[in-house]
Parts: sequence; structure tokens; C-alpha cells
Amino acid sequence: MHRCQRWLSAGLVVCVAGVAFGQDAVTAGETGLANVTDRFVVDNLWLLISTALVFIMHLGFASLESGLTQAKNTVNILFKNTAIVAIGLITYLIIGFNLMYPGEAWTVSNWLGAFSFGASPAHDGSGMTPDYAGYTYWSDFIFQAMFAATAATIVSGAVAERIKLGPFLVFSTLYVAIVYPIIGSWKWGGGWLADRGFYDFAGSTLVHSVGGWGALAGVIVLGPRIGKYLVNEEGKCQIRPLLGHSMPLAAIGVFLLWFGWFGFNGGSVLSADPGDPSDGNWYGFGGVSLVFVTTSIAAAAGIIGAMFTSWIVQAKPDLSMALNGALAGLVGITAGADVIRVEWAVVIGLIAGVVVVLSVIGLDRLRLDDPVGAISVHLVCGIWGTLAVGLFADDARMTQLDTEGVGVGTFGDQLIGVLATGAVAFPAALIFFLILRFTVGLRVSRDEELGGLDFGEHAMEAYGGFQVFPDH
Amino acid sequence: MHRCQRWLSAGLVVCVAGVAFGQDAVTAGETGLANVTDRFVVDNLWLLISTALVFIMHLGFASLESGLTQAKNTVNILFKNTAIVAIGLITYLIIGFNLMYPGEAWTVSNWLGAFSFGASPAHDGSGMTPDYAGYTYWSDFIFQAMFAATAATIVSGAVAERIKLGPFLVFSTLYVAIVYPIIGSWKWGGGWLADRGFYDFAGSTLVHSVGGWGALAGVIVLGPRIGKYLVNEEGKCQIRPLLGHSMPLAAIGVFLLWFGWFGFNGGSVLSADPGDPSDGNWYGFGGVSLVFVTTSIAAAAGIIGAMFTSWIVQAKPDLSMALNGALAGLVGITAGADVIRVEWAVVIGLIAGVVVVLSVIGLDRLRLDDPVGAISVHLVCGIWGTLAVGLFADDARMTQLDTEGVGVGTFGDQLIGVLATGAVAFPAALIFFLILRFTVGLRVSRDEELGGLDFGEHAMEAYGGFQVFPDH
Amino acid sequence: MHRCQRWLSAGLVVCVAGVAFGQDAVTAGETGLANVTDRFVVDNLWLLISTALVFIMHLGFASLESGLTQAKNTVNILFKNTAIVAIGLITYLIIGFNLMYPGEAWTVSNWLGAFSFGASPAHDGSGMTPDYAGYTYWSDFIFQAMFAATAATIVSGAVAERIKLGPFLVFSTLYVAIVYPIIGSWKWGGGWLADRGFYDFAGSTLVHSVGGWGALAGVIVLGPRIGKYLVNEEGKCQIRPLLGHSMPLAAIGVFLLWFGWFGFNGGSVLSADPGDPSDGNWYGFGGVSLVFVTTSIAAAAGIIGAMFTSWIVQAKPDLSMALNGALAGLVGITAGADVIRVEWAVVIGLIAGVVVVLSVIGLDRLRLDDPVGAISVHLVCGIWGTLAVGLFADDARMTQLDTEGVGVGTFGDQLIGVLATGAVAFPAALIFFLILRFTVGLRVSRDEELGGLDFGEHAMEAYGGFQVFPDH
Amino acid sequence: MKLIIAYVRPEKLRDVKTSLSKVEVFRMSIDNVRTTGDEPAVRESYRGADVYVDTHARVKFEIAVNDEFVDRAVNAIIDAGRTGIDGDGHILVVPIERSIRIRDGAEAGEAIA
Amino acid sequence: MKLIIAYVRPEKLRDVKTSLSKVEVFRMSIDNVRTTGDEPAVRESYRGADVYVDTHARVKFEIAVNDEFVDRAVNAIIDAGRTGIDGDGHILVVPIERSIRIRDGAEAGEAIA
Amino acid sequence: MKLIIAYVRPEKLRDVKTSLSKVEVFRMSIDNVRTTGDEPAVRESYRGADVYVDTHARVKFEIAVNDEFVDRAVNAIIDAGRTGIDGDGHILVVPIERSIRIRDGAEAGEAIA
Ligand SMILES: Nc1ncnc2c1ncn2[C@@H]1O[C@H](COP(=O)(O)OP(=O)(O)O)[C@@H](O)[C@H]1O
Ligand SMILES: Nc1ncnc2c1ncn2[C@@H]1O[C@H](COP(=O)(O)OP(=O)(O)O)[C@@H](O)[C@H]1O
Ligand SMILES: Nc1ncnc2c1ncn2[C@@H]1O[C@H](COP(=O)(O)OP(=O)(O)O)[C@@H](O)[C@H]1O
Repeated sequence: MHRCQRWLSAGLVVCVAGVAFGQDAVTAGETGLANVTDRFVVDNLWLLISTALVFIMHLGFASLESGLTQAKNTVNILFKNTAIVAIGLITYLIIGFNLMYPGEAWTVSNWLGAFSFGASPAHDGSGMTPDYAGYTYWSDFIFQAMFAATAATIVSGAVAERIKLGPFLVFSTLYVAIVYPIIGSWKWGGGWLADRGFYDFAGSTLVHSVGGWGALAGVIVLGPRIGKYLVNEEGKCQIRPLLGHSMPLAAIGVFLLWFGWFGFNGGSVLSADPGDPSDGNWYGFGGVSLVFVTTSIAAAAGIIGAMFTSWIVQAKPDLSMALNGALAGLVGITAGADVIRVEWAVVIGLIAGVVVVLSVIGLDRLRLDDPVGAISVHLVCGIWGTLAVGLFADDARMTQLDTEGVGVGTFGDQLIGVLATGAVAFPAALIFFLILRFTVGLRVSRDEELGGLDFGEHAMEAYGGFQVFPDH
Repeated sequence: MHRCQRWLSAGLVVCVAGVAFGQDAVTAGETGLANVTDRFVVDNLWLLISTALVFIMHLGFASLESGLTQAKNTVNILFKNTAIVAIGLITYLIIGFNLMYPGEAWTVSNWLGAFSFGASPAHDGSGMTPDYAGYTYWSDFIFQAMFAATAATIVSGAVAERIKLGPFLVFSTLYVAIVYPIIGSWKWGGGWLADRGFYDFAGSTLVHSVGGWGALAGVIVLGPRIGKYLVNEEGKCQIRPLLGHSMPLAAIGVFLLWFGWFGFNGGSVLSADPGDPSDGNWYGFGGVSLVFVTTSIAAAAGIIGAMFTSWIVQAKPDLSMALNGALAGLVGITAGADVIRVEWAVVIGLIAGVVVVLSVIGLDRLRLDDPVGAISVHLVCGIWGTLAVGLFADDARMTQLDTEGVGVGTFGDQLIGVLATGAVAFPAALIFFLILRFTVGLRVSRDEELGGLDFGEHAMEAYGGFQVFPDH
Repeated sequence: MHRCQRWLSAGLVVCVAGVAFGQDAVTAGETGLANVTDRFVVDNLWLLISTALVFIMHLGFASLESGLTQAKNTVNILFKNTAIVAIGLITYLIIGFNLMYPGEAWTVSNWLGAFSFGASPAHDGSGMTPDYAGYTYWSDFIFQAMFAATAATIVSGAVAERIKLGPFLVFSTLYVAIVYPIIGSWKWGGGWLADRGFYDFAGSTLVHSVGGWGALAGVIVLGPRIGKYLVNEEGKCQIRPLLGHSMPLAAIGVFLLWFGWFGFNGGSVLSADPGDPSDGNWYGFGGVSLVFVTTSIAAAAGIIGAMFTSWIVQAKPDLSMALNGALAGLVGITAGADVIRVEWAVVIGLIAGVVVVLSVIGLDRLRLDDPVGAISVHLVCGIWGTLAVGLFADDARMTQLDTEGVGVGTFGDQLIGVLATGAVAFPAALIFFLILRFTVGLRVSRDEELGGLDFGEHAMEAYGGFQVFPDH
Repeated sequence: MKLIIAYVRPEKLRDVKTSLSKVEVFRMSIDNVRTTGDEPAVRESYRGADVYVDTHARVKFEIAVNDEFVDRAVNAIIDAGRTGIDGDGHILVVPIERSIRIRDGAEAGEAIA
Repeated sequence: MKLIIAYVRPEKLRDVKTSLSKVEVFRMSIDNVRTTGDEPAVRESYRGADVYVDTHARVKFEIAVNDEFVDRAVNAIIDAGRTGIDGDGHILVVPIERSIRIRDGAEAGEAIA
Repeated sequence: MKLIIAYVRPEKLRDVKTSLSKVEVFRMSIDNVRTTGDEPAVRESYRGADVYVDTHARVKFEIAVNDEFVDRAVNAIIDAGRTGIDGDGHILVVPIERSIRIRDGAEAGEAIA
């Protein structure tokens, strides 16, 4: 998501948002009616529609996570995902937006954004016109706010079935209010990573890896679910799968995530730009059309990669892996969806699909118990996708973007972005989780875990009337 | 939903629909190609996309209602919701549209619309151009028709698990064909409520309260479900919850409703207007961008309000309450989504979230058995949202709208709208239900209720093969 | 879906895509920035949004098909539907697109498209501008690719609960890579059916019937599920219903399909054209607005037709039939959604709703075991819808389209299209299935079928922990 | 000691439980089963084909009691579970030879109410 | 009177029911259970880890019959439930001391077919 | 021959199964039931109203064994199923008169481990 940095001169704003459409240029400084072009209306509308699409990803996460976990924890998972949307939006309103997009009001230049509370457009009306960007201030805010909430929600799947509700909500609030916006500001807010040439179109790193690092920290601090890793008679450790309770829910989740991704990636173009015919290869880089194609194709390739890998490795094709494969492809393409040729999107997706299956299996070997594969999908494939920009992005296009000052995306740049994100997100998450663990406690009691968090945390059942067989 | 009253002069049409965009003005009277601007195409498209979003709310209702009721009545609930979409669309085509938007063809001026059957655009082609409004005649029709169907569907959740299918469908047909359009015509059709300055942007009163009054009447006439209110040993009345059978379905329902609300509120702008920078506060009132923000933020605040209220009142946080909280916030903001500042949207949503929880509990104390909380969400929060316009709407903006003749929204105006709606909708629904009760009968037999309406009304089961434990 | 045939002169392209909007005309041959109008941006955006909507139909199919089948086969059905999206997109990228839209590069003129592999826009940038069409090359590709995948997915429901996974995936690959594009090219690619005046707006025949013929062939070759048709004591054959395991899933499926159909039909306008006010009747034919209305109204009428038919025939109203009725109406209107008056849309939908119920029952009598009614919905109503164009399409409009060279749609033309499609699709599918049957085998073993394909093909269960009662 | 097995109508579950608790029988196990008997088959209709379902949902109680509790338990069940219509269900009494509490391994009479 | 408890393959449910009705045993209770026995464990695979499920879905019949019906009921079950492969299941016969019909409180022989 | 009926905590299902297999009892049937006993009722809260659920999920084993296996099976269940807290469950031993294997119709001792 290569958004218009608000403090840039209006000229560059136009250059990025409406890059191919010189005729739409507005005279900077002028406010009011005259400079609101039809193109501005369309671009703004697309950002809002994308917001709705990104919103529905939260239902995707809620469905996927509850589908891949046990029936006795379903209320808890749905509750977490519902609460996080609310927390994400409200904290982003209060603190996140200004922290992430400080304009020129950095607290520490290029490293730490503005601690000004609340969101409010400029008092000269420019926030509603192209003087602000290729969309209004409010569209900007709500699109970014929906993004923010997704980063926090990624964590919830990984720590599911054993984390206490209260502490988790505290963690999420801190993570989405502080960690996500600060890291995001480095690139999308125009900070030091942007200056270094790091490229992350829609957030393989800034959203997915950030969420993934939080997931990893949570899984480490919490430890595995009871019964996941057993010592068998020969004293060898054994992995015992804890079956998800509803594959239809999981499938609904993944399809909705893909559906939402059209807004996640497509909206990150930040305009309805159909594609720049004057790019290096006449290929339509940077436009919504190409982004839709690379996004879909990578997801499809991810399914195929995961399907065959699981078919080979597990002897039978595993639906949950194929579904993870779609997400892997989507996360993988997210960093470069607008600068990668379609054939390379196939490759990125295929590899992501293979990687996600091996990663799920590998993490299990390391006794890292991630019930839904969030670390594999969001962290591992997020890193893969970010680095893939360094490997596969179209050279001519990157040169062109370099000129415009919006990223070079060499492998080195990308690696720095990956490492810098990990270096902050992971320790931050770890510290939050550890503090919570040693103060209020992070993990539910053994009895509660066995009986289910739905009873323990909510005094409810998800499926009133249905009898659910204990793990047999 | 401040729609273009069709009989207004083209000049005002443009003034409302394209308020900030003088350059889009078309020459009234001219038909055909020349006056179809790009802006018209965009505005029209957004109304259609909103139609699709409002449509998916019907799946939201179907999911939420079936999730919060018992498994043995699931087929029945899904059937009702499927039939109502069909009935809503078809009756609106036959009678509702002209009754609600009579133009100048009122049967009783400003009080009772036109009884001309069928929908058909003008025969000079103007229905397809800005001569009609900021969108085509057909877009207008289908958007309004989808709205109409939602009012009827609100009732179905409240009367679930005990109402006979046939009589319910008769009620719905009458309610959506007659009551909804007549009340709607008072404001959106340009009737007496519009003249009085009543303001209801997207229907807190005209849609949600109208549905809610029908729900209240149904609940009163039907009485509670067997087993809901018991007399315990000490002779005291006791509330026994009848658990919903699927929290995932309920969550899917609420997220889809929120998703659809982007079209419900966003589309009610009736154009893709990004926001008027020349409004009193340079705040973007009246535009889609702000509407997306207030809508989302109120929903988020509603979740937070309901979550903490239920956490305090019930000791544990109740997922179904948090979900109701989201809807409460959405219903609450609907009347004023385009004229309220974001900070007040937080307040409106928070209060709605608190209110909905207390209302659900309060209605239960009054032995009003509403399985899904439809009365609390749609009626109570609909009233709250309507009055909130009188309390929190931006003064400058309302003054501006007053000049344009589209509402003042003082507390008094709002109260009149609320009362007038109740004074017609509730008795009308009551009469319909009572007539049905004393003729064909309204409630299924005790045996059928205990055995489930799926068997009784449909001879089907919703979950073939699953054993569902009786209430224990 | 009356798409711009790529090899037509730019003049006609404009004439079709932007038919009412002469002012948008671009100078053919010019490439680059200057000719990318705002209208182009909007039209292109709508095609992309439609792509997302068509995508979500795949979740609709997955949900509907798993809801109407038994719990023990749920993983398998979800897996098939997930894999098919991937296969559909990737094969369309590799071979399908050029085969279906060969431009002037026919292998056999007007009968067999181009076997050039891969998709890639022209190297002069025109693919990103109106020189290509009213949308970019990439938008065209991804919209068509999503369509392609739906044709294959139709088959999966009909052959569910007994077909081997591997062979089914092979069949789907062949069918979507070869049969669908070839038949599609005859009309939408500008082949011989287009020349004959055959009219199929969005694919009642080209998509739904093609899928339906595949379904029919599969059902014939596979035979019925074990236990579906029994011989009772008196030696008479008896139909024993195998209950679907989740009506909520089925309902989710149908509502999502309807939701997606707004993109399927609406996007097939291939622009955001609000409707042509200069059409024969000033009725807005050919525009998105009318298409939304006819689509919705036909679906609603389909529900009503199916509801009453099933109420009469089966004594109680069957939810699965009402749901099928919605789809029947949608399939029925698809061929003529842009050329039919709204009152005829009611009639087409009503008849489709009646027909689908009778067809489901009739096919059962013929011992054709189609668990989800795919043949009735897609083939029978696809044929009905196609022929209905010949009966109900607006005469003036068809005359106008005739002038523009995009179809006449007389009953004879339509019948030829129906027959030609069946004459190729059905034998092709039959041959594929027969070859698979006599080589690798097509049907799972009796034991596997009884135990469920989830175990047999995937070694998984869909509902870990839930006990599902065997058919009793 | 006897094991009382009772099949009752699902809607009578709570009544039977209450009725049993009034005669001081508190320990029991409950399960849902499907049964056949005199009750006529119910027609279900699905996609145009009818199926006559001849099994009906019932709730099964298993109650281990000392001999002196058998009569009152049986009567309590009959009192609460009867509607007088075909399908009210059946009570079986089966001998128990031993009864052991898992918590402490205690045997027989002292372990059972 | 005896209580016949039979564990059979789920796919044999209808056959067994029909077979029993042919020997005029109409009253019974059916439940689904999971059982272990000689049948080998089935490998399930989920997210890369295998689990060997050693319980198998079976259907359990409980049939209270007068003594003279035991043999034919047992034979009917065997006839209809047998495939000859490991896992066909088992029949147990347990004594019943009393049998009471809830509808009218009628006892013993007259209450049971 | 005896039929051992045991109600145990759901979370002890696998332990009990393992424990039984150690004393060479491999054949059994398992079902989930709801039971009442000394364990206090659990408050559930739904939409503002509380409900005290006095039935608890338990797993029920049915194990047909030859007489000489009874003691060790009972002990195996107690060993693995005990937590010492109210609600650990109960074991009942019921006489079996006949036992028939469906696969081959074999009777009695030889058919049961
Ligand atoms: N022999 C039996 N074995 C097992 N269950 C039985 C038996 N006889 C009756 N039942 C149970 O009792 C229920 C009621 O029996 P039924 O004959 O239908 O009722 P009634 O005797 O009241 O007419 C049956 O559905 C079944 O649950
Ligand atoms: N001792 C037992 N207690 C309870 N159920 C048993 C017992 N023995 C066998 N069964 C039931 O019979 C089924 C088949 O037994 P199994 O030994 O696997 O088959 P077979 O004897 O035909 O090889 C078991 O899965 C179980 O349902
Ligand atoms: N008489 C009985 N009949 C049937 N089941 C019983 C009986 N007594 C105990 N149980 C089972 O044992 C469980 C534990 O009994 P309970 O009295 O709660 O435990 P404890 O004796 O360990 O305190 C009960 O929930 C129930 O499953």
C-alpha cells in the first residue's frame, strides 16, 4: 500500500495517485468545489469499497480460526475477533492514525510518529479534496483503520484455545495502538524504511509479518495446548493433531479472506487507476487491473502448491492445507502485487503454497503450537513475499518508482525491512506477553482449557444442544 | 437516506445529489445522451453496488436469527428469510414503490401515496438520465426495494420459534406492501414529516423502528415460547434462556449485516459524493467518506459498550450481546450518519451498546420474549438514533440542510417522527396479527413447538444426521 | 455477456461498450495517457468489482453443495470447490483465454480459437487503454477467468458423494481448459453462433448449460449414490432422499450466489453504463441498472414459483426447493437480463421456479441422482432462459442490437445455440468421464462411499468431535 | 442394586429429572437416542421425495439405585413422563452386581443414593 | 425378559431394523457410539500430523424382548449385520427384572412384544 | 460374563482407554452422555439470563468381559479416571447371560477377551 504521504507536495500526490492522468491535476492550494474531479470521486469511492472488503476479512479470520479449532472454544474465538475489530478501529481513531501517518509532525524524525490524539481533517476543507490526496481524509482514515485491525487479529488464531480473554484484549490494544502504527510509519508514513527504498505494496511485512511476529511471540510464551505433544511409550515425542471442528467454517473463512483481499491489495493502489500503459513494459504496473490478476493468480497457485505438497507429504490431500495455501499465495503476493508480472505471480504463489505446508509441519516439529497456521501463513509467507519483490519485481518498473521516490525494492532493501520489522515487532510482543504472564497471568487453568474456554471465559456454549464428542 | 424527491425540479435534484459539484449540472428538460455525465455514471454505479450490499444483509438476518434460535427451528427461519426477500421485492414492484414515492400523485396529499401499480420509467427516457435524479429510475427502484425487504425481515427474528409460516408470510406481505411505504412516504417520499423538518438519513426510524414496532406487536400477540418463563418452587417467575444453537452462524450474521450497512448507509447518500468541503465545518458532512467512518466507528463503539455492560451485568462477557452491540451501534448511527461528527458517533455507538444490553434484559423482565433481540436492536436503538440526531447533529450542517429544505432535525422534530411512526406502525401490526390470530390462527400447536417448526411446517430437518440434545 | 470482440475496430468497441456516450469516444490508434477517460476508469473498476463478486460465487457453490450433501462428504466437496477455483484460473491463464477470445487468430475460423499459451497484453500499451476495449486487458482476463471457473464448479455438485477426487480434478481441468472456452468462443469470442444472431447476455447457455451438460454426463456415467433408489417389498422402485446435512450452509450458499450474480450479470454489461435512454422504449436496456432489476426480480419470482410448487406438490414448503428456485430464476434471466422488460422478468423467474421443482422431481423419477439439483438449475433453467430470450426479449431492442451486429435472439437462433452447445458439451463430457471410468476408475469403492469420502479421499473429518447419526 | 433404564419423550426430560429429585434420586446419566415403537412413522419430505422416519427422538435415563429406591424411581418417571399417547416410552430394570465409585473406589451400597 | 444389546456397523442399521421387523421385533432403541475391537485403527491426517483413530463408529441397539424372542432377534441381527470382516460387532444379552410401560404403567410380559 | 458400565470424565477418555489396554481389555464401546451427581451445577449465562446446568458431560464406557477380567478392568478404570474431586464418576457391573460375535455367530467365552 503505497499511500500518498500527506505532507508531500500536492504535485507528487497527483503524480502517485493519478499517475497516468495528467489531465486530472488540480491546482494545489485551491480548495472547495472546483478541484473535485470525477476521477477523484471514483478513486475515493474505490477506497471506500475496498474498506468494506477489508472489513469482511475480519469475518474471514473469525470463521477460519473457529473452524480450525475445537468446538468448545468457538465462542471465545468469535468473541476475540469481534472485540478486535472494535478495538482496532477505536484505537486507530484515538492514537494509531497520527502515529502511523504523522505527516511532518514526527516525534522522532522518520522513526516515531505523532502522539496527537484523535482524527480530524484539516480545518480548511482540504481534507475533502485532492489537496489532501487522491481521496478524502476520512476515506484514508477508515481504510487504514481497517488494515490496522487485521494485524491484531492475526495473532488471535495462533494463541487460540488457551489464552485468557482479558490479557489478550490488553495485548491486542497495545499491539494495534502502538507497535503496528510505529512500524507502519517507517514505510507508509514516509519514515526511514521508505527512504531506504524498501518496497511493500500492501503489507506482506507491515501487516502480515507484524501480525505474524506477534503470533510467534504469543505461541512461545503460552506454550502448546494440552495434549498436542505427547510422549509415547518409547519415550519419543509425538504430535497429536487436535482436529478443527468445522471445515465448512474454515472454508468460508478462507474464501472471505480472498474476497476481502481484492480490497486489501486492490485498494492499496489508492486509486482506481486501471494501470499505467507507459510503464517500462506497457504492462499496466501499479494499476488495479494488474493487482487483481496477480492477487488471484498467486492465490490459485498457492492452492495448487499446497495441494500437491500435502498430497505428497501426507499421502492424502489435506483441505486445511489447501486453504492455507490460498492464504499463503495471497500473503506472498501482497508485497509486490503491483510490480510483478503475472508469470512470476504464479511462481510466488506456488512457492508460498509449498512453503506454508512445510512450515506448518516444521513448526509442529519445533513444538510451536499454532492451531490455525497463522505463523506459517502470515510471518513465513509474509517474509517470502517481501523478499520475492527483490527477486521478481519488474526492473523497469522499479527504476521508474525509484525516480518517483517510492521504493527500489532490491533484495537488500527488502531484507532490511524484514529484519527491522522483526527486530521491533517480535521483542515488543514478547515483552507485552511476558509482562501479562507474570502479572495477571496469560493462560487459562488446565481445567478451563480442558473444559473449554467458552465455559470458562464466557459461561456459554457455541452449539447449544449439540453433543460434541471428546477427543477420542 | 435523503433521496431526491422525484417531482422536485431538476435543479434541486442536482443540488442535492451532486451538491458540491456544480460543474456536473445538466440542463433540465434535455434528454438523451448529452447530459449523462461521468459523475452520473459513478453515482448510479454506487447506488447499485449499495443495492448488492443491502441485499447481503438478508443473509445476515437469516444467519443471525437462525444462530440465536434452536436447531429444531432452523429450516423455518431460513425459509422465512428467503421468502421475505422475494415478497419484499415483488410487492415493492407491484405497489410499494409508487406508494412510497408518489411524486406529485399523492392519494391523500403528503399522507398517502399513489396506488398505481407496477414500476416503469417515464416514457421519454428521462428515467435513465439525470433528469430523473442522480441515478436512474431502475437504480432507485431496486435500491429502495432492497430497503423495503429489510423492514419486514426484522420482524421474523422476534416471532421466531412459534409463529405459523403461512400467517407470517401474509403479515409480512401486508406490512411491507402497505405500512412500510406509507410511513416512508412521509419523509423520504416528501410527505408531512419531511415538511416538519424530521431528519432520518438512512432509516433508524423509517426502516428499523418500523420493523421493530412490528416485532413488538408480534411478540405481544404471540406470547413467549414455551419454557422461557417458568414459575419456580417458590412461586417466583424465572427466566430460562433458550440457547441459540450456533454462535458461528450468529457471528456470520452480524458481520454480514455490518458489511451490508456500508451500502445501507453509504448508499443512502444517493451518490458517490466524497463529502462536501464547504459544509459549515469543512468536515465532509453528507459525503460517503464520512458516512463510512461514522458507521464503522459507531458499530465498534457499540461492541465496546455492549461488551463491558454485559461483562459487568452478567459477570462474563456474552458474545451474543457483543454482536447485538455492533448492530445497536449501526442502527443508532443510521439516522444521522451523514451529519454527525466522529466523536459523537463514538458516543452514540457506546450508548447504543449499553442500551441494547439493558433493553434485552429489561424486555425479558417484562416477559416479552424476543429470541434474537430484534426489538432492542431495531426499535429501541432506532429510537435512540433518531433522537440522537436532535442532540448531536452538527448545527451548522443542519442549518445548511434547512436552507436546502431537507430537514432540520431538532429534538422536537425527531420526537414527532418517532411518535408518529409508532402511532401507525404498532397499531397496524397489532391489528394484522390479531386478525390473523383470530381467523387462521397465528401460533403453532404446543406439540409442534416442542417438536420444532422444521418438522411441523416443513417436514424437514436442518441438520440431517446430527443429534441435537433436548434442552437439559 | 456481450463482450467487445477484441479484433473489432476500435470504433465498434466504443459503440458497444460506451454505447450511449459518444463524448467518451477515443481516437483509435492513439495510445498512452490522453485517451484514458474517467469513464474508462469507472467501467474498468466495475468490471473488477464484478470479478470479486463472481469470485464469491465459488464460496456460494461450495456452501450450497456441502449443505445439501451428507456430513461425511463435506471435506471432499469443499476441497473440490477450492481446487477448481485454482484450476480454473490457472488453466484460463495458460490456454483458456486465447482459446475463447482468439481475436483474429482462430485456428479454425469461427469454430476453434487460438492455441497460444499464456496471457499477456499487447506490447504497445494499448491493452491498458480504451484501444483494447472499455476496460483493460487484465480486467478482461480476470473477469473471464472467474467466469470460466464457475462452469466447472457446476459439475461438482451433481457428481458429489461418489466420485474419486483425482479423476474429477482431471475432468475439470480438461472441461474448463478446452470445452468451455471453445463453446464460449462461438458467441462471446465472435464465432459462428454470434454470426447467426444467437443471444446469450451473461451465459445461461455458455456458462450454465455448459456446466449442466457436464453434470448430466457425470451423473449418467457414475450412477446414483448407494441407497438412493431402493426396491421395496412389492418390487417397486422407491426414491429415498439422502438428507443434506446443513440447511444453513445451503442458504448461505444461495444468498452468496445471488450476491455474486450482481457481478455475473451486472459485470457482463462490461461497463457501468446506467442504461441507454435512447433504446427503442426509453427503457434503459443494456444498462447495469436494468440488469440489477431484472436479475433480482427474476430471483425473487423464482423463489415464489418454487415455494408454491413445492408447497402444492410436496404438501409442505421445502426450503431446499425455495433456494433452488432463487437460482433457477437467476439462471433463467441470465441470457436476457439486459433486453427483457421487468414484467417479463417476473414471468421468466416464476416459470423457472416452477420448472426447477418439477425437474428435480422428474430427474429423480428417471433415476438420475443429482444431490444438489445442478442439472435442474443450470441445464434445464439455462435452456429455459436462453429460449426465453426468443420469446420475451424486447423487439425494438433486439432490432437495435441487430443493427449493431450483436445478436438477434429469435427463438430459432436461440434453439440453435442451445442444441449446438448440447451437441458438443454433452458428448465431450461423456467421453472424458468414460475414459476416466475405464482407465483409472471414476467411482470410489462401496466401502469408501458408505464410510464417507472425507475419510477415503482425505483421511479427515469435517466436524471433528461431532457425532453424526447414520441415515436412519 | 438395580439399573433403571428409561426411555422418555425429550420434552419430558426436565420434568422427569425434577420428579426424580423429589424422591431423592439425584444421580443418573442421560443420553439422546432414537427409538421405534407403536408411535407412527413421521413423513419427512426432502427435495420432492418422501421418507417415512420410523425412529423417534427419545431421551434415555440410566439410573443406578439401591433396591428400595426402585419403586419410587419408577413411579416418579411414570408420573412425570406420561402423556397417555402412544410413544410415552418404557422403563427397564436390570440387576447390578457391583457398583464402585471412581473417586475413592468405594463399593456398593454406600456409594449409591 | 432380556435386554439385547447389539453393536453393528452403521451402514447395516436399516438392514438390521428391517430384519428385526421380519421376526416381529419392532420396539428398540438406537444410538450411535464409538467402539474399539479387532478392527485396525484408521489413520487420519490433519495438518501434517497423523493420528491413528482406534475407535470406530458403530450403531448400538437396545432391544427388550420376552425370552422366546431372544433367539430369533439375535439371529435376525446376525443375518443382517454380518459382512464376515473384522468389526462386524457383538451382541450381548442381559437379564431384565422388570419392564414397565410409561403410558399406562403396565408391567412385564404384556408390555413387551 | 459381565458388562462393565463406567461413567468417566471426558478428559480421562484416552487415559482410561490406555489403562484398560494395559490390562488387555481392548474391546469396548464409548459414548458421550450427560450425567448428574454430586458435582455442583455450572452457571451458564445467555443474553442476560442465567441457567444452572446440573448435567455434566461424561463419557460412558460399556465393556463386556469375562468374569476374571472384571477386577482388573475396574481397577484400571479407577486408576486412570480418578482425580479425587467430586464428579469422577461411577462403575456399574451388570451380568451378561450370553455374548455372540456377529462376524461368525460364535458364542460366549471364546468370543470375548
Ligand atoms: N422393547 C423395547 N426395547 C427398547 N425400547 C423400547 C422397547 N419398547 C419400548 N421402547 C421404548 O419406548 C418407546 C415407546 O414405546 P411405544 O411402544 O411407541 O409406546 P407406547 O407403549 O406408549 O405406545 C419407544 O419409542 C422406545 O423408546
Ligand atoms: N467386549 C465388548 N464390549 C463392548 N463392545 C464390544 C465388545 N466386543 C466387541 N464389541 C463391539 O463389537 C465391535 C466389533 O468387534 P471386533 O472385535 O472389532 O469385531 P470382530 O469380532 O467381528 O472381529 C467392536 O467394534 C465393538 O463395537
Ligand atoms: N446412580 C447413578 N446412575 C448413573 N450414573 C451415576 C450414578 N451415580 C453416579 N453416576 C455417574 O457418576 C458421575 C459422578 O458422580 P458424582 O456423584 O457426581 O461423583 P462423586 O461420587 O465422585 O462425587 C455422575 O455425574 C454420573 O456420571
